[in-house]
Amino acid sequence: TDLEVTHWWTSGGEAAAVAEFAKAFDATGNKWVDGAIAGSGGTARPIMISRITGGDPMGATQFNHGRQAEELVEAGLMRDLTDIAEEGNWKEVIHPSSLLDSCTLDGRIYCVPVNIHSQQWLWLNNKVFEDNGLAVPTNWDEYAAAAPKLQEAGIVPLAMGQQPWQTTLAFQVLLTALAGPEAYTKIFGEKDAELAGSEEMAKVFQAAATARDMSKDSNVQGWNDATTMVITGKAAGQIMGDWAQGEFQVANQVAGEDYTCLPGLGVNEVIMTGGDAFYFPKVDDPAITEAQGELAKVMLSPEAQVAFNLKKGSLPVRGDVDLAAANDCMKKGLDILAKGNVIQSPDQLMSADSLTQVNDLFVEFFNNPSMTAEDAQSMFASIVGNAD
Amino acid sequence: MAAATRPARWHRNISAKVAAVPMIITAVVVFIGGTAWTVLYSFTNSKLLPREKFVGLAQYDRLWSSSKWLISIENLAIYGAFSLIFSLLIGFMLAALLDQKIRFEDTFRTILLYPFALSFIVTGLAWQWILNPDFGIQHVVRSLGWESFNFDPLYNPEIVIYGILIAGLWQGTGLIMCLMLAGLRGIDEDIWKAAKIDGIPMWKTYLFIVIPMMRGIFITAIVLIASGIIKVYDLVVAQTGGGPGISSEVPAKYVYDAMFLSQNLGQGFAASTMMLLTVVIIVVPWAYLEFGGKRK
Amino acid sequence: MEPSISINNLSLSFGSLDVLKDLNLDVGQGEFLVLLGSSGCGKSTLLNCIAGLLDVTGGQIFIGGRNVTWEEPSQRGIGMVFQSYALYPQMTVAGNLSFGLKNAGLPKAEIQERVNRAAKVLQIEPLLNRKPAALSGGQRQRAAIGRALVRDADVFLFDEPLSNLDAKLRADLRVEIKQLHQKLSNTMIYVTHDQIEAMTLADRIAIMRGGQILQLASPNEIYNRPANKYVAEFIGSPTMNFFEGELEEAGGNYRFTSGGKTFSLDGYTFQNGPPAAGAAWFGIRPEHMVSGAEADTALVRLDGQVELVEPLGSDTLVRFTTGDQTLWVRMDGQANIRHGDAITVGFDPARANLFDKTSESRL
Amino acid sequence: MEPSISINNLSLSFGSLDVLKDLNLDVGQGEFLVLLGSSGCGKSTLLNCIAGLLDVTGGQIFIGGRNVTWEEPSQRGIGMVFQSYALYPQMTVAGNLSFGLKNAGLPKAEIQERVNRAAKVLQIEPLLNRKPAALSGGQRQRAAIGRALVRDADVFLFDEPLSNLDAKLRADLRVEIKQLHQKLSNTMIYVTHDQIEAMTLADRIAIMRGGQILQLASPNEIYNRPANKYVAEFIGSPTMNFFEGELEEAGGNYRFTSGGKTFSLDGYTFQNGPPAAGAAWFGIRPEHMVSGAEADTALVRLDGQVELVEPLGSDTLVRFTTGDQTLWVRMDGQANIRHGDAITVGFDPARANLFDKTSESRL
Amino acid sequence: MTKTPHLLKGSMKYDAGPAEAGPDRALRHGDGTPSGSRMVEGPAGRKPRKALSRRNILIYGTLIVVCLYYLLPLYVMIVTSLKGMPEIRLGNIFSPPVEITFQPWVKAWAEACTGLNCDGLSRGFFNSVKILIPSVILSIAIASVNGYALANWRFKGSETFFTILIVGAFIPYQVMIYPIVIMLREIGLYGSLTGLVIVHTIFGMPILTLLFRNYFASVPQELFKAARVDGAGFWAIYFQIMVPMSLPIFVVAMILQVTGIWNDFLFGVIYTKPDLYPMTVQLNNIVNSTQGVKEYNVNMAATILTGLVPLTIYFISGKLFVRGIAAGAVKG
Ligand SMILES: Nc1ncnc2c1ncn2[C@@H]1O[C@H](COP(=O)(O)OP(=O)(O)OP(=O)(O)O)[C@@H](O)[C@H]1O
Ligand SMILES: Nc1ncnc2c1ncn2[C@@H]1O[C@H](COP(=O)(O)OP(=O)(O)OP(=O)(O)O)[C@@H](O)[C@H]1O
Ligand SMILES: [Mg+2]
Ligand SMILES: [Mg+2]
Repeated sequence: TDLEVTHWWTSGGEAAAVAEFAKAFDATGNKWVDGAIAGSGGTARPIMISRITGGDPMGATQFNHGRQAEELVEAGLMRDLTDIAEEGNWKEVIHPSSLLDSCTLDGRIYCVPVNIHSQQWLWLNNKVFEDNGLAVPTNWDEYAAAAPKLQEAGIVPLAMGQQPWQTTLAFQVLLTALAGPEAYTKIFGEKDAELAGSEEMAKVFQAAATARDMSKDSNVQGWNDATTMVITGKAAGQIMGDWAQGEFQVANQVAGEDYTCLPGLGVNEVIMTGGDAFYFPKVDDPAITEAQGELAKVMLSPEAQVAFNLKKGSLPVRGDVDLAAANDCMKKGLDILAKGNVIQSPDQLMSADSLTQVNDLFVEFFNNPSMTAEDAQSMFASIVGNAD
Repeated sequence: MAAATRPARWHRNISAKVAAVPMIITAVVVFIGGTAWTVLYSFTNSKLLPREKFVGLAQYDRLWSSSKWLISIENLAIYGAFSLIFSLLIGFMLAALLDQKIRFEDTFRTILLYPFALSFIVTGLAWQWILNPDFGIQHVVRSLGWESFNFDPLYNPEIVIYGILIAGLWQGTGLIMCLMLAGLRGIDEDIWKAAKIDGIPMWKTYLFIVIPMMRGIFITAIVLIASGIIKVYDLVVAQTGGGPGISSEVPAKYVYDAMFLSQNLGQGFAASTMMLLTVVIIVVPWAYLEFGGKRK
Repeated sequence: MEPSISINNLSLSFGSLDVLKDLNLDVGQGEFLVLLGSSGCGKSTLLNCIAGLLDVTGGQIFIGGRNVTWEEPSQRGIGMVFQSYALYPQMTVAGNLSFGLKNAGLPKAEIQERVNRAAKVLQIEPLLNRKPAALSGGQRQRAAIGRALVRDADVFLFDEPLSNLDAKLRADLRVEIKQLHQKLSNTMIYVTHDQIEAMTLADRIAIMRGGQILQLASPNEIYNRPANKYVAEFIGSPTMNFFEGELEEAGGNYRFTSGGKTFSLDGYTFQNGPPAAGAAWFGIRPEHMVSGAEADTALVRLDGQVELVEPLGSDTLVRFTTGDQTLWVRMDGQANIRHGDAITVGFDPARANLFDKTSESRL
Repeated sequence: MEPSISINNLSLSFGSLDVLKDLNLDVGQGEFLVLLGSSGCGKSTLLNCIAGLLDVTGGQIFIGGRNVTWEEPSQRGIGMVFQSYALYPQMTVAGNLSFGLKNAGLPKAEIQERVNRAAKVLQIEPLLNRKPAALSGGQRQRAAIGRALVRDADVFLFDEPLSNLDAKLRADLRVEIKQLHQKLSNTMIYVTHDQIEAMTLADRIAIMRGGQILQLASPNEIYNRPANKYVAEFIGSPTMNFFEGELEEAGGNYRFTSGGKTFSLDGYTFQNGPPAAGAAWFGIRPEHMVSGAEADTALVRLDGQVELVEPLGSDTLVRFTTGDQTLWVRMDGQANIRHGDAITVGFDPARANLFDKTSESRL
Repeated sequence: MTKTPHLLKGSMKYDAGPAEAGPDRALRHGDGTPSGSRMVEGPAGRKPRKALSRRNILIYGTLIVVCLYYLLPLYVMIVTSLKGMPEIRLGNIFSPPVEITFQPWVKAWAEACTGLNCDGLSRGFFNSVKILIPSVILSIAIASVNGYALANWRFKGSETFFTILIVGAFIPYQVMIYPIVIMLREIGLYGSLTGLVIVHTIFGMPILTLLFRNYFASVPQELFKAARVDGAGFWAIYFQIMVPMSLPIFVVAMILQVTGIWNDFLFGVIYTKPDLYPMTVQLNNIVNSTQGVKEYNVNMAATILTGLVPLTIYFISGKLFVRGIAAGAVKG
């Protein structure tokens, strides 16, 4: 059966990864009809929602798992996958299990998580430090301490793109790394406003202020432009997700030699279990329903998981697969995952609406030097207090 | 003898009425219907999907306490005022230049118009580069020896909106120019002659005779520009994404972000209701004067 | 007299269409020149060239002794009324009148006064605050005249300014224009189709045809001694009657024979001395023919039958046939004459006009 | 005769401006009606109403017995020539002429033939392939006439169709229109400012003023027996001479006294039987005054001094003063008279027109 | 000669013209002109149009400067699209490519991947054409007829509807997405080409109607009257009188619609199915990937390629920018 699958994986690596799913699915005798639309949130989502509400749904669609799809599920537009999940024993295979939680509503399972993306990385250009007579830092504090010297040398200590999500990402990384995973979970998950406003958190905000200072000469928009600054030595480092590694590879840089990656800023080595998931809209056609089930199974099959994640550069959602081909930094990630140092992504914990408010706050904070760390903290605390 | 009174006349002008059916349907069903729907749902706390969970004015409270929204409005006002003035000014001046029976008119016109054909998703990037202080114009000028030259509109929160304006005008004036050119081409040659005899300088002829004669075209242009301003979105997204910080946010982006990024439809609807309200307050009295019954 | 406007070998073409061909014309200082000519002969084009609104193809134009061939219209010191009015549609009539003056930086009071004066002359005072779209054809035309009048220029160019007005108003304006001309003594070039206007207003009339001037002379001369058959035919309504025939000479006395009739030409003064005999046209104006009792004493008499009667009130125009010839005669307004009547008309050959058959120029 | 066009209590306003006021008019089948009136009196507006181009404010319009008040212009069976030409600028002249016929679905050959015929009549054959912008004013007007002519409608409406043409062409076209009318015998309503046109073409003339019809009568009647002073003044060029004075009665004989002079009115036929004595206007046309030898035998004689001489070629217009009165007289074209001459003119009071002083209507 | 006093000194300044007044007048009266020709010295014949007159310098100078501003981004885009990625990453955006490569263009047109389909922009090209043609024709047809009805055939209420329409021009598109999804779903056109064409027509209607209405209103009323007398009805007048006289405004409308519809992405993708997706979906996918390496050269090439169709139309339609309501066709 032809099954239309929409997603926003359009770049080279992503597309290659999707191709693995498609291959595996086609092997079951069905046909994967690709409906790729680039540009996640803003662009693709209204299209997908319109298709679903317009009464002309696709067979399956990518969605950030988390709370985004809740309403679609509540509106009864999404197919309940519980029986398939039980049959495939997903509760056991999926690791960390929290991934499945975010697909669950009222005890029923509605989506298939397919990968884990880690964001908590600091990327450093070794040569820049050496040239300036500095040791390559091993954690955030050393890095921050080296900043003034770098600035004197005309080097931007921290490269940061201007897009809002990049600043938010930086803050979240600082929060998890410096305040620790528990604090993170409390604040985002339990909406603990008191903690958010506490002394303990103040140091995170101070660090954010430092980061703001370190990045004040960074005049680029895209994250990859920022990465290019690091590669070319215009900047010393960047806080970015694991996808930044691709840029280093394209520039023929070697991990450990030319650049260093520090998960969790070298302080708390944790990984956020954010990632992607697939949902299956309800349709009348039994043949399609059948094919949807097939696809759900295929996506979680160990073979497909390995093939997919190797291409995608992300981590598999199954703990029981072997990723021998992974590179250095990726292996570091796998280790952390194996140790169980995982946290849930904010998507899973907080509504998109509240996250946007947090987003806005940090965008403003990083761009407005006159906004003090204290101000930011108190605003943050009030957002957390009102969040849902 | 037939009645002396005016007969029932619904069937007079029947073709015109038939021809106006699409307009009537669009106006009533789509625009009025859609607007009513939007206003209605702005009183709900709809998130991803429109739902009838009414929360009164809560969305509006939040809207007006959001600094992002306030900045958006301010930016829109600045951008709108400048964009309107400069689009009309530049558009008209270019059209007037092209109307001087010049050679290569087609080439010039196409050059001035081409930006309109290119989607802003990427041209925004080109502008972003050109205005980037590290490798754009500032860089070039500085490397020519003028070290203190400063030109970084997109990276300075104070003036970022003007940086966006530079690209906005680049993209939009060509069309206005074409519109004006079409208007100029509709003006009787003898009027020019009369003005020449009257010894009226060129600029005055344009200002006091030709422009007033082109009233209709100007109104069209103003509506075109103004509606474009209200909807300005991709220009900002492509160049600054609303940054630095939120210093270049605009209302349409606020609406879009609220609806599709934050997934708070209610908030998006409230913001667009406010935008519409402003438009209605400005447009309706004007439209009444302009199109209202007074003229035959 | 020093010419105020002098045009040398002017030519103008629209693409391959030569509209003006090597035209020469001198207009004296303060002269009132009327351009007459059939539709499409280039009158408006000539005015446009003088005004500088068309770039000439060849030749020169002098105004006030200055070569203005390449000058801007506004520097030529002219005022112009357009055949198509060309009023500024969005300004009121008052605005149309005052715009040029404001632009010249005249004081407000002066402008006001000039506009009022012109409005009064043209009887458009109540219309001063209307826009052109709300005016009737004639009202628009008057506004257009007003716009030129207020300028008090050295040279006025009028392109059929009165053609849409009623006879009474036209007569009034005609007199006004004449008086204006006498008062201001500026040069005026005036295109019209109305022969009464031409005859009464003009110091000299230029008859144009196909982009050239056929005759340039005083109204009286043009009427009584047209330089060629075209001019003779063009001027006068109804048009001149023509006989085709032979000019014969017998001992210094000339006769004209046509269709079996022979007229003695004893009283006729030849243009350039006695001509050679040969084929010729003999023309006589309808108003120079007499009928009834007067005809009996006329030198030449023709019997005919009435074909058409056009009572004009003041006169009656009668068309009648004699032999194979159809002639017009103008009679008294009270003439009691009917279709089919037999009449006798007579005329004095001294009042006739003779034209050479081939060159068509006056003998 | 069954009226072809019948207009009942027609009124029309532009906003607060009442242009036509309760106007009534019947035009007979095949009649040629000329509308005359000063500029802005509502002639074009009336034509537009008849054509259905303006929605009337009140009243009814019948064409061919059918109430067409609310019908479409094209269904009224009319052809119209506009004062402003209104040629379709993007079509050639041929296109302009054939547009209406194509709309009516006529066969190609027929269209071709009609267009050619009209073009021939109007002498625009060489222009058929030009666009209006490349035509002179008069050429445009002819094209506009052509467009109406080809339609062969029941009713033709002409709004000053000949106003921009030269006298010769105008005379030709006038005759053509007259012949056309005779041949087709369709009803025509014709607006003009030219009295010669009005007098020669019209079966009846309607004199309009301020949106109303003052007199509707044959040209002869209008000229010789104007219904009121306005009409009398409006018709005739130069305009009628008026004396202000007293009408006196003495035993059935009437006399008119003005400025010390007294004229006997013995030959005068009163409009509605003998009127009461009182203040009145006495009018006499310039062409009804005689001078020279004839004046000696006239019933009334006036001595005066010449003030202005306008030689028209065919006639000479002379303005002279007698007492405090200024009068026009029309004399022969050859009259040898000069400014300042003393002259004696005479007239027959039977040819005069008397109007009541207050109502201004004919006595 | 005695000069009449100038009452209008200001407006009729007699600048002493370029060296003609004195000498030529002497010549004139010296009757020195040979063989009857009255030509004398001084300007004669066609006014020479100096290539470098002040006016020309001003006009062309301004235009050229303005064009440079307009062309700068295009230059950057073209130059970038001809460079390889390493050169872009390191080089100056203004410098011409060291090694010209057409690979990005090839890739953009035929190789760039959209998900699994690696056939670049060429994939959606015909869909775009399929969407463009009916949408442009329908929207312009409806709006122009509408504008014509509003300008020349007003009826009661027409202006009210029009006002609503104008207000509608200001509604942000995003707000209308869901209501229109619902409407299309209800009339069963959701996901079809027809539905998309209707959506384009609806959103084009306010501006286009205004455009046409105001232009038609400037056509002299008497022309319209003449045509009615000529028996032309609503449609005949529209097609044979109004349309030919309004070519420039049709060109503007076409520019507006071709560009808008060709570059539209949101509607094309929201209101249709994947097999109808326009080329811009591909463009968006090439350009808008959130992660992974951005291939600027391919992006630039793709954008220019996408713009070629509207550009071609601009250029071709230039010939239609003739004078509209021809001068003097109407007196008064
Ligand atoms: N659209 C209009 N709006 C207001 N007033 C108008 C309009 N059209 C004409 N008028 C006025 O109506 C009156 C009659 O106009 P109309 O055109 O019928 O005159 P007319 O008799 O044809 O004059 P003319 O001989 O000068 O053409 C005039 O006073 C004119 O100013
Ligand atoms: N723009 C033009 N292009 C081509 N031919 C033209 C143009 N304007 C005028 N003509 C032609 O030039 C000739 C002279 O035109 P012009 O307007 O001078 O005539 P005119 O003597 O004023 O006639 P009228 O008395 O009818 O106004 C005409 O044959 C006309 O068709
Ligand atoms: Mg002319
Ligand atoms: Mg009129």
